[in-house]
Amino acid sequence: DGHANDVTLQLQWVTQAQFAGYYAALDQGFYEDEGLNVTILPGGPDIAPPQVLAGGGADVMLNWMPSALAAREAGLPVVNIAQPFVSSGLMLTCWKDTGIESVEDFRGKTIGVWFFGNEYPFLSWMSQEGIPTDGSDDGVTVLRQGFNVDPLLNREADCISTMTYNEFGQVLDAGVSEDELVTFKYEDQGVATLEDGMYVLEDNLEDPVFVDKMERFVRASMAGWRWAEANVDEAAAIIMEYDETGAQSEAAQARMMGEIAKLTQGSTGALDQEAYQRTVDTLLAGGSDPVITAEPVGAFTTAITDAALN
Amino acid sequence: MTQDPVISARALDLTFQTNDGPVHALRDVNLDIQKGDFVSFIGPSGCGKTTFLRCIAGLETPTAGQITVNGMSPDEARRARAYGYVFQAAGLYPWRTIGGNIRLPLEIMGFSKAEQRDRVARVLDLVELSGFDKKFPWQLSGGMQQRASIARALAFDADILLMDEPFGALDEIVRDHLNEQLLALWGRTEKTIGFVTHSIPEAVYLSTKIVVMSPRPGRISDVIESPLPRERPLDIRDSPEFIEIAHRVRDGLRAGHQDDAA
Amino acid sequence: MTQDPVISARALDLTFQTNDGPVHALRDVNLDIQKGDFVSFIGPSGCGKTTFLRCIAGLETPTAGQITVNGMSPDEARRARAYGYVFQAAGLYPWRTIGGNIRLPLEIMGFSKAEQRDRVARVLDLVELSGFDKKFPWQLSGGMQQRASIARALAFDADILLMDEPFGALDEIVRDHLNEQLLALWGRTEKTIGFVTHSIPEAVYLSTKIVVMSPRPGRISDVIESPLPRERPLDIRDSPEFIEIAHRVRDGLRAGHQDDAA
Amino acid sequence: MNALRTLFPVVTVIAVILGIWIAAVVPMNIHLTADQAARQDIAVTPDTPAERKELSGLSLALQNTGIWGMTYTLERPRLPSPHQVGAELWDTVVMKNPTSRRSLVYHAWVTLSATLLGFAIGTTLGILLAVGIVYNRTMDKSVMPWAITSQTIPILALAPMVIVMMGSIGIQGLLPKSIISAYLSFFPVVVGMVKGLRSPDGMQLDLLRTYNANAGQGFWKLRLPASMPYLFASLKIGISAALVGAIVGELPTGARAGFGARMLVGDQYGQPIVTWAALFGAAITAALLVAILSLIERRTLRRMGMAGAAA
Amino acid sequence: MMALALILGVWAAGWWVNTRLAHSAASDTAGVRLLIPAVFGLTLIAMWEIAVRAYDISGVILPAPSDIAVTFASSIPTLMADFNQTIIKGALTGYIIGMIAAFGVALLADRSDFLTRGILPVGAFMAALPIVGTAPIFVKWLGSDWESKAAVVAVMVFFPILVNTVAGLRDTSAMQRDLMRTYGAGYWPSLLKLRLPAALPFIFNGLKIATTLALIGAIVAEFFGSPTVGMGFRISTSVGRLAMDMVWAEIVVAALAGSAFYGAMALIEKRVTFWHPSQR
Ligand SMILES: Nc1ncnc2c1ncn2[C@@H]1O[C@H](COP(=O)(O)OP(=O)(O)OP(=O)(O)O)[C@@H](O)[C@H]1O
Ligand SMILES: Nc1ncnc2c1ncn2[C@@H]1O[C@H](COP(=O)(O)OP(=O)(O)OP(=O)(O)O)[C@@H](O)[C@H]1O
Ligand SMILES: Cc1ncc(C[n+]2csc(CCO)c2C)c(N)n1
Ligand SMILES: [Mg+2]
Ligand SMILES: [Mg+2]
Repeated sequence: DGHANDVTLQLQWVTQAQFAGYYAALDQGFYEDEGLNVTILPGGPDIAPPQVLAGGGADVMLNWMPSALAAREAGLPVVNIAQPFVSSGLMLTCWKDTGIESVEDFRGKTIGVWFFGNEYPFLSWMSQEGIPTDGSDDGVTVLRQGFNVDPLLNREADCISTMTYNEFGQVLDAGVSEDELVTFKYEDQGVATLEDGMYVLEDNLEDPVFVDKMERFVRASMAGWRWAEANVDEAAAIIMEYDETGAQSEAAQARMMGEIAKLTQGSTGALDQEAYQRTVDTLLAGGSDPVITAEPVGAFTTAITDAALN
Repeated sequence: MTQDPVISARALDLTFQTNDGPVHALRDVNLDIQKGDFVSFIGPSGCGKTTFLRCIAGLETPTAGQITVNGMSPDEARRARAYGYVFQAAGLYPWRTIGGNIRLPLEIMGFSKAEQRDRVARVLDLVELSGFDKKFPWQLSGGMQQRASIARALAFDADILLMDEPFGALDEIVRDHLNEQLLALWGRTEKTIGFVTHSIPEAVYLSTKIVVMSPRPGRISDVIESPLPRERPLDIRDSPEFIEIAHRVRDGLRAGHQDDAA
Repeated sequence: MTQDPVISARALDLTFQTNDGPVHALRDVNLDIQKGDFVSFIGPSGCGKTTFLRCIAGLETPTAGQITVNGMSPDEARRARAYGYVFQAAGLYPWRTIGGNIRLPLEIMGFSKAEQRDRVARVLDLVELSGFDKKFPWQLSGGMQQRASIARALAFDADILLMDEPFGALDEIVRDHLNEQLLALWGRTEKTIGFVTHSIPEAVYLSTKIVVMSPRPGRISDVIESPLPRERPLDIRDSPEFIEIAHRVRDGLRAGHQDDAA
Repeated sequence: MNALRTLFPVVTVIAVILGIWIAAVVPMNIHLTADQAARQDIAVTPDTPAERKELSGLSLALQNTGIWGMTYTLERPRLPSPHQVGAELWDTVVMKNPTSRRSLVYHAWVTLSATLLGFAIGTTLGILLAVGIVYNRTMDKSVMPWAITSQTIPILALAPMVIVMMGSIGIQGLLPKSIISAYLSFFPVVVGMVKGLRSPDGMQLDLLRTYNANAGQGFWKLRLPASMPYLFASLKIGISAALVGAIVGELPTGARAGFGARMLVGDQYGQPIVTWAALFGAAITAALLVAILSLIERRTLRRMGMAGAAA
Repeated sequence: MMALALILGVWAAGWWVNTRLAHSAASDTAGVRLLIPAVFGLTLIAMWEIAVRAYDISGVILPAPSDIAVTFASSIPTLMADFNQTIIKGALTGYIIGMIAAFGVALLADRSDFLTRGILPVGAFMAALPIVGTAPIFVKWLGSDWESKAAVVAVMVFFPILVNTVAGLRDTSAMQRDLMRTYGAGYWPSLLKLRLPAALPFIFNGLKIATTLALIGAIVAEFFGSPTVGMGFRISTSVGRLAMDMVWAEIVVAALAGSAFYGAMALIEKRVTFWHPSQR
């Protein structure tokens, strides 16, 4: 019946190459081959995937681990079942002419940050560096960044958050050359946190039918990722096909796919425990206002990937 | 006076509260009106004629005293559709044509379509507005609007007609004509009529009973029972009885005005 | 008639376009009014009296013909503030008190505050509304509202007074009183007055010239120059000349009505 | 004839606005243009971005008259020039197959369908509430303050919850968006209709009392006709609100299609011209809807004899 | 089943109390006027509380009113700072700017039929510019702080005030206008003494609708970029953190501020349009 084979996936942003693996699996019939009937729900600026999950609107969500762990502490028991993204694409992009060369130079500067559950990596990082984020003279002034790179281009901010695969490209597209910029990758700063992972509600994992369904889903999704990595241009074309807004450009999506592939490269889908621990440690190190206050218990399971990938 | 009065007011008082203190519109008003009476109210402007008529119709609630209509409260009588009321201003609904305005009470009271048509035509004719059925109120002169509002009140044959200066905006010829028509209607139907006017001859010509009021606070200063017969040709207005009554009314009015000045 | 007329209408025509065809409100109206004339307009309701007054005041534009006021177009005269106008309905502004309504033209014409106060008090007294300065229009009876609107038109001493049934809603005593007052004012000031009324005695008592109109289309059927002296005590109304003129007016009116029926 | 009488003034006003717009493009875009010119080795004064940042758009423009032309053709302008927006509109409205996702007509339809459904729901609800408020004392005293309060709740905050809750009971697609649209449009209708239904004066009400008309008759024969001018005024505000609501509702439903999705995606991917075209598309759609309502209004009021009375 | 019965029971009880209050002799006193909506609100809140508890609704989706109250009480300083940023700086400034602009344009439009015919449709066009589109543009132009929010609000409140003012300035009867004409009154006297007073009931209609728009506008515009303070910022960030109790605490602030703003306008309206039939 439907319950055994229907899967709804909640993305965390609009249809773009960041989610190419899932679209590829759908388009190439990998889900169908597993007997699954998959619906992909695009996200948007106001969609909190954990909330959708809690409301029963989806079976699986994609989320950044800081956000998911925070949700877990807030009382929504979500569990990571697979982690296709192995490295982080998050970085800060700054104007070189502001004199920023190292993290210490952030003091007194204005920095654009995404909120909505995506602010945790930045806050943890700053508190590890001992830089206050309250706008004081020796701290940084935080700007709640919208969905575009205008604050940088307008020089309202000295640095903004960018993803390697999306916003950074847009800064370049705006005519800025790389040597005008300084970038700080979270990965390089040792504060990388795990990004797009698959999460489900803990209770559901007690249902063998659901677990079986998820095994098939993860297997097909990873197949989708492999396919997308190998077929960058075709993957971009598939995204264009599923984009209902009709406003995306194929070139941008192809470039994004290329960058995304670097982040998923080498992932089996299984959560790397070391990376998990690093993420947790980063979040716990948040000083006076840590993102999570205690070492999470049961926040991930490898049971599904173990079953799926063998 | 063996018969029970149709309208009976006892020790009626009415005070309006306004931004600069209370206004005593009616003070200790007592009056009995019998079935078939034609009662005119006359008095200086602001003496409470409209207010009293509104009390009879249950549109205003007295502050003290008692009023009954057909043995009921005015409110109950209103619910029994006892009244046809002509307001001092025409008050036609601007979104309805003249015909539509006259049809309004007929629709509300559930007359058949054919009956509605008949009655509208009849009363339009009565007030000499036959050609104006399809015009909108603002396309009519002031007097024509007032006539339309009279037609509206006549259309549904209520037992009690209350008319607040219905002929004020009409010329003498039309006024004479409508006076005759109204008397004829009254003669035919035994309606009870309350009628506010500023014209002494009109009051005397029409009424079986003339109520003279005086102002601040409004009260009844004289009630004159007319000795004139029910059948009244226009030239009765030259008869000595007529002139005699007119004199008494004028004196009453003048007295009211002197009170006022005092 | 050596002097140039203050108001002069030549071959005036006015047709309203309505949803069911044109209405001829005025047809071929010719009239000269001299400075200091007191002209009454009388005629059946709907014959075009209001329309003609509005043409004089530049509130309505004739479809054909010519009208001049003080040698100017009515529009220019209007801008030169030649008119005081009393409308057929009171038309007081609901957001102003009675005093405020009367003060309105004085404010617009730039009278000093003290002058405003004086004049408001004076005209309120003239129309017997002294205590009602601070009341709002809806707190007054119909007749009182009408008197307030007369006061408003008198307050600023225009050379030409146009009054559309100003005394329609008043009782005889007040009416007589205001008639006298108006005559006195006119005698004092040499104003030119255009006055619509439905009362034949009133027209005869007040006017130097009586214009009888007849309807559909509205036209002038008779112009009667009054032989009465300018000084007129109230009892002049019993004189044979008076009755003679009144007769002529009534005949003219009746003729108009017969036309209409035909 | 009548259409012409409106057209000419509108065209005049639009021309004035266009003039201001065109003049504003230079100072608005001059900083971006100067940055770009500098990258292409065109001399600009002052020659570092940090110094330029200190200057206002106007003074920078006056010092660099040579690059004015470039301000009109930027790919990512701060203020697109009218011809850029016009070209995008032309391209996406006329040149594309209306059923294609690249066509603005397709997106207009997506938004419009949610708008119309929302408007219908909102208007119905608004009128019913207004009638309740006017006729029921308890409702009058208790509901109106809460209807007001409901409008002070930021919908964009509630929208996701509405969507999630409806999603969890299996309702998706048009209805959730329309609910948000209805939520915004019912309020002007309530306010206007309450005022309209209460507009009859004392004498008009008294007349019906003398006929002992029942509540229904009072409604159909007096209050409703008297409220017509108010109803139309609020419907015109309501339909604009409904459109805005439908667009707002598109974001938390996954920004898939419609004007809102175009605006968001245009903004996110640095395509201001796409955003502007969608913005104009939405406003033009609203203007058309308002125009249709005005037409109906004029017809209705004329038939009711009220158009002339007002004139 | 029990819960449903309880909820319906609470509703019935609340309605009964209000009906009694509304028809009581004291129903027009200021106290009862406030009491009735309060009872209505308390009834709704009680039903909400019962429903959340009885059906065990997750706090991540809909928190219980009691939880919201606790959060509200413990976050007063944050809420005050947000209120100050969003309502005082953003909404109020924008409201005043939009209002002045609308009056100005209305007076301009009112001077000639030509301008009215030209400006109104263009104004209607502006009203339909959805906040989702205008907010990012203003943030881009004016930066992330309150200035861009004020601009969004000004644009949002402009049209309702404009339309109502223009309609109001024309809502005079023929006789009222004719009176002015007989005085040969020029533009300003007839504006100040006739058309403006006559327009007041309409103008206040617009001003009242605009109060709620101003609030929504200022809050929603913050979704598109803001400093790290403000009601919109807090709401969107808290949604991301699943802190729905905080979201609702902000909504309570918005509701209180909005109702107070609207109430103040309604009070002024009552004072200055006491003469209008709808106020008598
Ligand atoms: N705005 C208008 N549109 C159409 N017809 C009109 C308009 N105003 C007046 N009329 C018509 O013009 C004719 C003359 O009207 P007018 O108001 O001048 O009459 P009047 O002599 O003042 O009557 P009354 O004594 O009843 O006030 C009437 O037949 C009326 O229906
Ligand atoms: N709604 C009201 N509020 C306050 N005072 C009022 C109200 N209606 C009438 N009055 C006052 O009551 C008194 C009587 O008014 P009413 O209308 O009954 O007089 P009237 O005899 O009909 O006068 P007219 O002949 O001028 O129509 C007047 O002094 C008036 O000012
Ligand atoms: C309101 C809101 N702000 C930021 C994000 C964060 N986010 C998650 S994935 C991604 C990449 C975009 O290319 C971004 C920006 C969000 N989901 N919603
Ligand atoms: Mg009266
Ligand atoms: Mg007239």
